[in-house]
Amino acid sequence: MNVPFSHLLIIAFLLFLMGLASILVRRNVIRVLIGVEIMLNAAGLVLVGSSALWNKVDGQLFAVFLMAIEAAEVALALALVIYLRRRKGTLNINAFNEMRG
Amino acid sequence: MATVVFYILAILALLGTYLCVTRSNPVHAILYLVNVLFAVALMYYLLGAPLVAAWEVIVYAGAVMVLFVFIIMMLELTPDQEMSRVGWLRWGPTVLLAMVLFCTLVLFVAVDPETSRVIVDTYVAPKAFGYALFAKYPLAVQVISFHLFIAAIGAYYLGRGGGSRKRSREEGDE
Amino acid sequence: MNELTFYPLLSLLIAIPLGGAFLCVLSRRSSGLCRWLALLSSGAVLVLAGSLFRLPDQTGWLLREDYAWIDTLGARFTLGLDGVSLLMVLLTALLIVMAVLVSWRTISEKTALYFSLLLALEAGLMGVFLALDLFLFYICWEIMLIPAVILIVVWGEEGSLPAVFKFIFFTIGGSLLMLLSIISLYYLHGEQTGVFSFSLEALRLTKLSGSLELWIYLGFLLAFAVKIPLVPLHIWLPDTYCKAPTAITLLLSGVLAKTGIYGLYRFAFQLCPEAAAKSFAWLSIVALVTVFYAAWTAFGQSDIKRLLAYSSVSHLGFIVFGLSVSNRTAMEGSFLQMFSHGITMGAFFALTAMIEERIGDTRMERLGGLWGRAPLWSFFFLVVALSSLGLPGLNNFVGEILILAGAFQSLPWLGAVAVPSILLAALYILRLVRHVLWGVSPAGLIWTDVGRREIFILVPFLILMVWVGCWPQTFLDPLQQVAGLPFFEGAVALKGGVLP
Amino acid sequence: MRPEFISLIPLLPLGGALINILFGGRLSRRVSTGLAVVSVALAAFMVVAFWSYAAGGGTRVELYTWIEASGLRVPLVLLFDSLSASMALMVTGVSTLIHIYCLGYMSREKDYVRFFVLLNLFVFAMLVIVLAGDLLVLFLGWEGVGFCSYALIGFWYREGRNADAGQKAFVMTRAADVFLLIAMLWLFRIFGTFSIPDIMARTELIPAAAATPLVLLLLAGACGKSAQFPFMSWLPDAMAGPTPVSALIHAATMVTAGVYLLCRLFPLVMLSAQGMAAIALVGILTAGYAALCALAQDEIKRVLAYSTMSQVGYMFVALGAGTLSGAMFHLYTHAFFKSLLFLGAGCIVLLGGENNIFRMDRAARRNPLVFGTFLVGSLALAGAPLTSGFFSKDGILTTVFSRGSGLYELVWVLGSLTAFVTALYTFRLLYLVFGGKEKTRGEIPTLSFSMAVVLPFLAVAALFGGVINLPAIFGGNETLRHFLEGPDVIQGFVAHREEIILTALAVAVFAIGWLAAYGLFRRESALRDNMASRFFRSGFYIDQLLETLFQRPFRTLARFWDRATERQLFDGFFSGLGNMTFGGAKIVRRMQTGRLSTYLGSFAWGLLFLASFFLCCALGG
Repeated sequence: MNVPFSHLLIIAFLLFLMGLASILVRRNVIRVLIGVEIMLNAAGLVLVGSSALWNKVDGQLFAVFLMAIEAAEVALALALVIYLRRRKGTLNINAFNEMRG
Repeated sequence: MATVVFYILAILALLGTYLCVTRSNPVHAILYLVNVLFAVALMYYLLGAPLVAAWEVIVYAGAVMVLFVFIIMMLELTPDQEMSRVGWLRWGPTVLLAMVLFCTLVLFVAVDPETSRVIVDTYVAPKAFGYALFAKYPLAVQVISFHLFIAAIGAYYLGRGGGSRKRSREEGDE
Repeated sequence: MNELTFYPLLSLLIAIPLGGAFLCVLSRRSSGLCRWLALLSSGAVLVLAGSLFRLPDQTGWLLREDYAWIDTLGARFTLGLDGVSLLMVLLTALLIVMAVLVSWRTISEKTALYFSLLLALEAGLMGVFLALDLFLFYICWEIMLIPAVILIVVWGEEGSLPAVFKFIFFTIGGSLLMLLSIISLYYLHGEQTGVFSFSLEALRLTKLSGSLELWIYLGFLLAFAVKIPLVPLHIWLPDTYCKAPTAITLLLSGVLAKTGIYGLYRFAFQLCPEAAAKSFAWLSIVALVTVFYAAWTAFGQSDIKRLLAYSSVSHLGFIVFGLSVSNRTAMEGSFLQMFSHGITMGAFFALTAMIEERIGDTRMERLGGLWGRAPLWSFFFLVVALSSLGLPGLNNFVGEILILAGAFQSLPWLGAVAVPSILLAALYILRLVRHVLWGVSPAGLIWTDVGRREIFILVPFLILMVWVGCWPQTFLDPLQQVAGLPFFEGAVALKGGVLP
Repeated sequence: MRPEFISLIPLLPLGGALINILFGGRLSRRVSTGLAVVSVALAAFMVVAFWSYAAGGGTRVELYTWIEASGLRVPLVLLFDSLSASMALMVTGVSTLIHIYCLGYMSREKDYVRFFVLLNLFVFAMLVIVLAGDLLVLFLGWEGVGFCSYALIGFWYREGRNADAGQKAFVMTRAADVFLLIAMLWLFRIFGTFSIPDIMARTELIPAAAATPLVLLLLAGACGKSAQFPFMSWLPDAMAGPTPVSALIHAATMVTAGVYLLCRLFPLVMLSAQGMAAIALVGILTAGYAALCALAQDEIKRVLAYSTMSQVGYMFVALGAGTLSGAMFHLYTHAFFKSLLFLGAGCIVLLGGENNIFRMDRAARRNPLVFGTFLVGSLALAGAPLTSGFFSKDGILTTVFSRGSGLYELVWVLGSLTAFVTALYTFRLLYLVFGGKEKTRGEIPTLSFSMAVVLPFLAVAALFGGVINLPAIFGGNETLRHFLEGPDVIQGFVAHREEIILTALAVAVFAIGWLAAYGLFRRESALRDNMASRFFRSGFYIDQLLETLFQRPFRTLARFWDRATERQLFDGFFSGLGNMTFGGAKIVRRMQTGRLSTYLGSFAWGLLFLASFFLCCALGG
């Protein structure tokens, strides 16, 4: 395989960017969560890539940690989505403003 | 050969992500995302991380995405058409951020010779991976497992309707 | 040292009220039991404090205790008793007993909490007056605040919250500055010697550059000036005094204000002697402004509590004046005056509490002609008023004359300026007496003379007033050799010379 | 007897007061009042018994150390010398008589315990002043009499006016005490002690520049208690108290405390010629002022009050002229005839049913005892030849004349004029009280025995009191002067012929005064209200002046401090701070929309900011 690390960075960057756009632009909670998933994947890609670049196992380990934490997050987040949907009957994130100052 | 496959996968991933973000139907979006995840998993494999790749497929594509689909189906989400009404305040940072990040990236790539180094073929055997995981980061493993445990309890509590009891009480108060 | 030092008497002074507070909480079911528990434990402290009366030895300390505490910080549990702290400890013990008696009947809700907080307050006060370790001192200083605030908020008059906010704002603001000073001293000392310690004796040896010493001194000074309080830091005081339950006002004015003066002398002056000596001129002027301004403002009040609050400020300013003229006589006068002022104000607020108990109000226009209604009560009131305006033969005169005589030795002009304060005191006190005792009672005033419990409160005050007024030696002798005073001898350089 | 027992002289009245405070309510009226009288009488007896101790330099008795701090020691020390012994004898003697008088006067009063307690306390405090061997001990008595007079003037406290009068007396004397205290502290600074004998023995330590201010400060202090200019206006108001109180406090004893103080410190006073001139000036101004005011009063007690002020002014003149014995002589004679006059006035008011001399019933003239004794007192006051007042007043004027210099000549002229006015107002009082028509009124109350019995004693003293210091031209040998051994400074010498002329002049002044009064006041109709009489009656509007100059601004400022500085400035400043915080919070809380998208957006903005910052850093570096 003959891929410069910079290319990998660019790919991860583009993924991250699209995830970010999804978060900022979408109002549906599910879509926001999907954006988060994409961003996390971009991060994982860089981690694994750097692990390969420097020939160290740590990057991969962190990618796994990332995955585990992310799984936990999704579990909780989706449970919350159900809960919120039940409460407000909508998934529009702007409907949830109980924390208004 | 591997290089070509890698680039194809990269393009697939980017394309899939773009479609995932832009499609208005959430089910479609999820399906595109599954594609992306597969592509990324293969990229992991090519980068010498077979174990991570396997888990990517199992955990992400297998578990998380199924969960998403399940939720979307359960809540009967309809396609949303709110993309057009998005103001600059929300697009603005995205675009600007993209530009700044891009500049940073370019600068980084230009300045640091390390980035232009080619990724050589590496391979981390599952055994070595496991040794490293449990010998070097035992505390992190502990913490993360605890984290998962608590998340499970939380999800159980919320899913069982712990919140709804509270809600009914609040309504009763009103 | 004698055999008594074998027992940890000073720690007991702190431990007994704490134990009493704990027992009060345990027996919260029976409010009567709580009252008696509070009375017993505070009485035990009083007996213990009285038994500490003796003459100082060569070191100036009557008693000293030192235990290991938090080694990693270098903080130790060091307590020391010298003549000044002896008077303050005695005063605290006495006034807490009086506060318990004063609130015997007025507190009917949450009795256990009330009395245990009162005892906790006593423990904090004892700690402040005994601590020789700055860490311990600071802890006690803050602990003292918590029961006081809760007592005011829960049992105070309606609308006490803004007053309490003011109180907290000022006090915390001041004590944070003090904390800053303490910490910087701690670090400087640690850097210089390699030994990190909060001990007063150790920190006194810290070498400080002039401006640094001044800043550290200012931190202490502000904290204590708020507590005393000196004008213009007194804004929290009138409202707090008015809204607090009267038993607490008694303590606020009788003891809590003294913690400021005590801290000034024990910590601020001794830790930063040079800065203190430099500040004396300003401090004495501020103190005099306090004396006159507060007395004058007191004259314009129509509420007894408010009037007494300002009067207290005025008298406290006079005590600070005595400390800041850098003369040994005046200083001993100040220490004695701290004690006398506590007695007078304690008695005054005890009498005010009786007014409040009877008519639920302390406005002067609600009163009048009480001599005809309640001669005994009026007699006590008159004597306390006379003591407050400095009639010779009663307690306040002795301290005042010592302060004035000392002030005349070192700063004659300032001393002469201070003298008219006796006239101002007479003005507002006589106005108070005129409105309360003389004239005709307003229609519908129902008033019963003092009962047995109230006589039991007032008679000790009366005895002490005459005692201090006629035989002040009992209280002056322990002050003859006060610990850690040598720096003052150098500061009295202005001695000699005559007015032109 | 051991000299320590001298302390019993003040302690006896104190003991009487304490017993009455503690048990007065439980004892029967007879026992409790008897105790009060007996304790004072015993004190008088003790003075006589200890008389021999006063000889020579006197006896100094130290009871115990009152205050001892570093650099200051105040023993409770009594000084029993000729000056204090004679003064103590006068105080206790007159007080005993007045106490006896009070038995009758207060026989209807329910609150008699308080009255006698205060009376006893007053005698105690007065004796402390007299016997004090230390300035602080003197101050103890000084403030003590101040308090007692406050409480006694306002004895009938239900009347707001009385309470106010007491308060006024206390406050004005205390204002003067400020100066006294400063003087005392100054002396302490110089000598390192408050002891009177020690200070008097070493007056040369006082720097020349300090002498005059010190004397002036002492003078101001003395003026307060003695009701001299400018602290005089409390005395007429003080007549609100019971009449025997006026007799005791405001005639015989307390108002003379200022004179006594200056006598006690006379060696010090002598150091400053300017100071003495000031004393004489203050004395003569007050004497003249008060005599003029007495001319227009319409209450018998106020006439007597102003006359007291005037006579005390004479004592100040005597001190200013440098004759201690003259001042003390006049002090004693004045004590006799003025207490007689006040006690007589008490009887007259009781018989006449009214304090106002125009409206009162003239029933008193049918009571020969009251009439005769009051006449004797008035004659002594007016300076009728051969009465005690004649000798003492004439002695003072002669001494003043002998000083010779310009200022003292002026004082002498004014003094003689004042003597004329004194005779004038005294006879005015006599004519108005005993002359004129008698209104028929029902039953006239009878005087109780204890009231009547003291009058003759005092009358005898007032009439023949002159013998204690009879001048040489009348065949006397100035006993009092020799007894006091005072350091008199009579510089000039009065020739025998001049002295006779002066005496004759004094007689003439008295006679002219009488004749003028006869012409003016024999008929009531001669007394019409005009501007001058209003001016005099109001005491030259001094009260209004004080009100405008001091009291009103003081009250206004007190209110200003309370309302403006306290509540608006200080409180306003801090509530302003609070409001600012709240206002700021109101603005800032709008940022918390509660919407996730806002948070995410701001998160992105933050990220943007950080990233651009680092980018710039990287580009710059």
